[in-house]
Amino acid sequence: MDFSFSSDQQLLKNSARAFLDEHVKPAQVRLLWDDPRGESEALWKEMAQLGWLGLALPEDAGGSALGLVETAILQEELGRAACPSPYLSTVLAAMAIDRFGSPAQKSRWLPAVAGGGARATVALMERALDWSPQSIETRAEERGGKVALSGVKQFVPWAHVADVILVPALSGSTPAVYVVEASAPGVSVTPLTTLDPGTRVAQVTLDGAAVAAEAKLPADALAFLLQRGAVGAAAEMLGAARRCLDMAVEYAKVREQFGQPIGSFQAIRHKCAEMLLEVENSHAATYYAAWALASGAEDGALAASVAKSYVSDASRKVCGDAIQVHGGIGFTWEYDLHLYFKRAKALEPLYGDAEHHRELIVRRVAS
Amino acid sequence: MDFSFSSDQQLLKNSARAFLDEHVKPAQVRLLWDDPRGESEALWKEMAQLGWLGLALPEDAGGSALGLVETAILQEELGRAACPSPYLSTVLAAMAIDRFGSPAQKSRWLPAVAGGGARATVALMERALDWSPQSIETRAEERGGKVALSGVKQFVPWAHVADVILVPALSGSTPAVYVVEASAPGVSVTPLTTLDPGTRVAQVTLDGAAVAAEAKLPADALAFLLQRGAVGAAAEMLGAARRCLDMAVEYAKVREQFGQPIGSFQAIRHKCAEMLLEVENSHAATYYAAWALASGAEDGALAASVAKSYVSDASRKVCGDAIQVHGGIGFTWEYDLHLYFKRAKALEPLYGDAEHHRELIVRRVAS
Amino acid sequence: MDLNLSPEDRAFRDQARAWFQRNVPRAELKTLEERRAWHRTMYDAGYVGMGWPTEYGGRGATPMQQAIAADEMARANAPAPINGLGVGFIGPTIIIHGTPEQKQRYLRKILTAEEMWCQLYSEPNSGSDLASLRTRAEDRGDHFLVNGQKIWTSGGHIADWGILLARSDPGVAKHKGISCFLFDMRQPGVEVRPLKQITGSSEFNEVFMTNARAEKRDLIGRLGQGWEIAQTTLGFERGGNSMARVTRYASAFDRLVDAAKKIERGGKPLLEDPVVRAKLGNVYAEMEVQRYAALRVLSALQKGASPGAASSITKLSYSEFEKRYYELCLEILGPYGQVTDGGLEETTLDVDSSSGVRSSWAYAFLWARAGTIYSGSSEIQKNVIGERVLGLPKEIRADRVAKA
Amino acid sequence: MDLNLSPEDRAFRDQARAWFQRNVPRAELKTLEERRAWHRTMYDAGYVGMGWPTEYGGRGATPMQQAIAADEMARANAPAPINGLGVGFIGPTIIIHGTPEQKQRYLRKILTAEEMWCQLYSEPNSGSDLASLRTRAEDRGDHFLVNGQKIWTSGGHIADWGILLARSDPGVAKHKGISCFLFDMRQPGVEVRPLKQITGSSEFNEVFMTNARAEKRDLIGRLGQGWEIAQTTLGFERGGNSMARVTRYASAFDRLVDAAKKIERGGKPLLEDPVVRAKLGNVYAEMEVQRYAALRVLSALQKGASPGAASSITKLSYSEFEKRYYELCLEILGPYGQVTDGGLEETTLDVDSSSGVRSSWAYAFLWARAGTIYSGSSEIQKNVIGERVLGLPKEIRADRVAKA
Repeated sequence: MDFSFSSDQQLLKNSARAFLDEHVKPAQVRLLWDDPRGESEALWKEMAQLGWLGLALPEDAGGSALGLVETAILQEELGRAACPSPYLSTVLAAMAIDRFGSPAQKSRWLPAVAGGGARATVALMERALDWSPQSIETRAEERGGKVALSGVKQFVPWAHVADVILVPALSGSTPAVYVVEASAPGVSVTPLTTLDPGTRVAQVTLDGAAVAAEAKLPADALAFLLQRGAVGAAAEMLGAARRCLDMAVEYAKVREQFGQPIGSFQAIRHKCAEMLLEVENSHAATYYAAWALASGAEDGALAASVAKSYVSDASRKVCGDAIQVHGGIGFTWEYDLHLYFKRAKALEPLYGDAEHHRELIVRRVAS
Repeated sequence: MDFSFSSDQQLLKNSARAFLDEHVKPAQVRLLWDDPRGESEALWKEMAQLGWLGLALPEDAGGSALGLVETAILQEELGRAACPSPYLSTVLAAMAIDRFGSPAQKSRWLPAVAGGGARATVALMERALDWSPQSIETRAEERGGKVALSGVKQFVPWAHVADVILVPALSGSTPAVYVVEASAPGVSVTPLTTLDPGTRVAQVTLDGAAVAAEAKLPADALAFLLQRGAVGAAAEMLGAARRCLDMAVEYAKVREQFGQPIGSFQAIRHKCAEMLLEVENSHAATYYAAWALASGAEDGALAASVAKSYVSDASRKVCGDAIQVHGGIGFTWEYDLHLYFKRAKALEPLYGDAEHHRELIVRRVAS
Repeated sequence: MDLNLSPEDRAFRDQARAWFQRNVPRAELKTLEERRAWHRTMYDAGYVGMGWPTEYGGRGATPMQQAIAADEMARANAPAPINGLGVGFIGPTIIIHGTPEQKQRYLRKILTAEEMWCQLYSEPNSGSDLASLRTRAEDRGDHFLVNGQKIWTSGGHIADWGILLARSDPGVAKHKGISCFLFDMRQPGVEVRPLKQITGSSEFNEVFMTNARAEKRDLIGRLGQGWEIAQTTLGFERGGNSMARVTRYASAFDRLVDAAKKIERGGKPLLEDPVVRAKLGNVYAEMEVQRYAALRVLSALQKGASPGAASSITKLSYSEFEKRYYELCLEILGPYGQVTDGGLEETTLDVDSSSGVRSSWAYAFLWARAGTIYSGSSEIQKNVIGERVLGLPKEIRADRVAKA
Repeated sequence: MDLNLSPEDRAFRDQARAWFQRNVPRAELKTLEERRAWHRTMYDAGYVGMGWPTEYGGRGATPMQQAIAADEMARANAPAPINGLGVGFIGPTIIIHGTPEQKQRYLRKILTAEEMWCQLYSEPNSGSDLASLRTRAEDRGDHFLVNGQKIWTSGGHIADWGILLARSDPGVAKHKGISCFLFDMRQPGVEVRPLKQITGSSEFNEVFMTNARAEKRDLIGRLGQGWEIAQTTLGFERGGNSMARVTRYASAFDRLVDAAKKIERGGKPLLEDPVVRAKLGNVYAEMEVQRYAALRVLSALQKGASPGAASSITKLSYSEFEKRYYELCLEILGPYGQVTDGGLEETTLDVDSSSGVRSSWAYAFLWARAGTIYSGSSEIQKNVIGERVLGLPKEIRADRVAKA
């Protein structure tokens, strides 16, 4: 039993940290916030070259065949950098295609994702504030060998830059996940402006959008996407929270009031101690879940729900407390703290909110 | 608009405080904890003589015709003393008889209550953890001019010393509140041992217990009892919390660690400040509700639910934090803090728990 | 104890309600001139500077009347008067501490908003520890030469005048060497830069003073009395915001309920979801308690009590509540609560948030983070409550130890 | 990162599970002798003092194996071994700091529970500030004369020996003048009184020492080294309780779910009430996180890391969780959760609560209040975390200021 990272995992973490510290400084994040597209093509290509996009994809698709722990390590670092990027949604969709897709789907999409030639996303929500398969209203109708999709998906991450969108829909009363090319006729994407300009979301309207009948994944892909999306989001929130904690502690060491560093006041030091506790627990929750899903442990799905619900609350608290520790400066746009605060907040309602995951937990443990 | 007590009200408060400080010291409370009956006949008689039992009853019944604010003032002081007494349940039942009862019922019970000759209680719960009229299962069946009650009431406060019990029951599908003499055949009372030996509760079994057909109050009495019970409980919890706060603050002033009074450490002073905030807010909530119900303000029922749900949470926090401020000594039986901690806790689930009152609030404000 | 309004107050409320219903501007006020005009309309009707003594242009209204007017303003969703700091505390400071000439010169134009005012207290390095401020005011005979930097200056960009705290004597203990000035913002040497907040908007400014002047005649009180003046609890505008604040929360609650009716979960409106209901019930209870507590404070003010250190309880209570409140709103609304543009009509906030700005739930959520920091952070309030209300012993602090 | 048990550990777990299933006493152990016999049975099977070096009668087991054994013990609802303090930290203290004679004399009888031990550290006036203790040990040639009072002495009434901290030199700085002794509890001059807690039970004692003796040969370490010895993190019994604690929480959770199936609200079992479900989901998540965090700590211990100040995070985390946990249980169970006698069979706890005592929900709820106080209160833990883990500057404290 070993809860620590292997040397390879630690190396991956260190190199990701070094790369992002150099190339995704807060100033770059701010440029991307103002960018209409919201992400950088150059950065995406670099991620591909670093092997990040194919990290968990098979070697024959140009990937490294690593697992969810490694992906979570990268996601934590991306969260720590508040890096605006469709990384999470793309990797998630690709993992689902890898797991559930046909050989044709895999060869169509996996090398493209691993090589940086394609971005992807998943459309888990509709108008209802719900992530259950029962809430799917989008219809899939057979029309002469093709399938026409009609419905509206809400809050789809990075849909405006996606080449492919995984769309849950009902054929009759049977749910499945359709692999929709974003360029297909009948697909339109309306970006929304939200709290965190580093996490873009959009409304995706499917107006008889045509996909090949075989371009679908089985309904099992739904739970797969929600669980792995939950862990990915938890990892990003963890990264954001750890960054906020680090900033708060550093500030508390140097900022003086009443003739002493504010970190020597119990109100501040105890708050920082509580923040550390939440961050360390979030670390345990996130990586336990990543490991459990990756290794097929029987409590993988449970752990994913635990991680998402716990880290949502913990990261909101930690990032918010970091503002309080900073006082006024933490409330300014120029200071970087809000980049991470907003990132953590933006991920709270994606891939199932805490309430939804708590209900999933109870279904598993209290039947 | 005047939120402060009138001089009469202040006088009542002061004299109640003085009386209880003298006659219901913690040592007396502890004696009553060990007493099988759990309350003192002598104390009850003194309360009658002080006019406490008839405080809100009409003058022709030997009462003072004062209102719910005055009753709440006394209840706060009783909570502050952790006084073991069927005061709340008795006064509550008497107020319902006064409001809804027939002349015969009033003359049978009100002078007896005011004079200290009768104790009363209300049986709001059955096996279900619910206070809605919908949850009543006890049946009232006509049998030759009489009514026979059958059912089991749970957690009835002070039922083992009550002379009369108000029992909600269904006649067909119509609820009413029956006025049951505890000595009637078919009524049996089984005391329970619980967390707070100062708040006795019992199971009341009605096995065809016979009451006169006219010995009932209309169904409206149910909401009346729940609302006024909620405010009374809030007042007691407020008193307990205020006592815990006072003890914590006094202790923090004198207890030294690391060469300084612990109240000079931010961890302790800030905790005390938060406790004061909760106590002051609880005061506002309790007395607003008492006034609103007494004066027939349109938000009386709402305010009662606000008070019970808010003060439940606040008093639990305050009393618990007081233990933490005290450290080890606060965890000992000999130190008096737990008398108040347990009193507040015992009242949480009586007269509707916080969850129930929150649902009542939403029904009123978000239709 | 009687929480009914007196007949006079009820009459006043009806009158105010009717007036605001009739007069509240239909269209959004865009320019400073439009806002100034609305301020002037309210002033003429007697709803600005209500607590000021009549001799200085006020109406000597009771705290209750002030609270009622502010509450009716919130109820009508009326734009706030401008020059709030001027009317709320700078004018009263001049009335209490100012010379006859200062009163003559400044007071009326504060009330009419003919001259706009800002507060020059906070500095980048003196947040909670305001007395450590470093802006200098050197005596140059007929004037003081002012050099330094201020921050969190609300309305600095539109201000004609500011009330300034500056260090006039660096040689004495830190609280003793501070003086208070009325300061011309329209002079060379004063540069005002907008300070953008995490909300994306810029309600505040930074103010840079380089060889600027404060005139001798504009010194308030005595030299070195600045700290004492800044600490005075000022007496005229007290009840004001207490009830109005809760009215604004209640208005947001109504919008929240509307949204909860329109958004579905599990095939039913959120409003029918018991978990959402439990949250709504909880937050509504907390909100009502803020209202009751406000009434209680108002009642004490009405009787002439000085709020003193107990106002720290109020500040702590509402600012911490407000933070929880909008967190909960966003929790209930999920991603709908985070949309700032392009979202569904029915899920936007679109009422005055507590900052008085029409905006989104996300804005209100972010803005609420400021409440526990400005005007004395929650930590400072708890210190004050512990020391001055509960009488707990003073903490051992470096600046006190050093002094001793 | 690999959280699977190694094949050896899995084999050990299966073996332990089988052993406890076979051997756990069917009836409740009532007398000390019955508990001692059960302790001895476990010791003979190798489940007591597992981490002790083999040369002293242990089996040199890894932290993981210790955790597994404790976990299986919790799973089987087995009574805890007695002499926990002796085995857990007094024995190890003797192993590290003791003389050969002390080891020879005391160690084996600790393991076998032939001699019972208690800890004589806390005093009424030295809670968090242990170093301020006042019990005196005066040098009288061949022995020390001991006078003073101790409190929170777990098992004091059945102890044959105690490990004692006492001030042997009142003339030096407070941390320097403390020495550590092995102390005979069965001598004249030692009076043990039960200390009743708010739970109603008396797990602890007060110990009064009047002209009692500590022999010179029973001094541990050097004179004046007592504080250092008491601060040492001891090395043999580390992983022990980490997983077992969560297993006990989980067992209480199962009972909670059972009760929630049987109690109804609104015509349905509580378990179908979405508000209850949300609470259950929340607390289960927190409980699981305690488990993951325990595994992480265990993994570090397994690699030979010293827990050091980071163990403050663990203590803070589980003790605060436990308090919230049983509060929530009582919130869900309402009045059913408060019954200590005469309640419904199906709504009582009746499993080992975290204190290891079979009891009611109310008992577990009350007992949980102790967790954030004993062994360093939550406030002390946060200080340690802030200073030693996060590297925040030391607080300005009276005893430090006085020294400087």
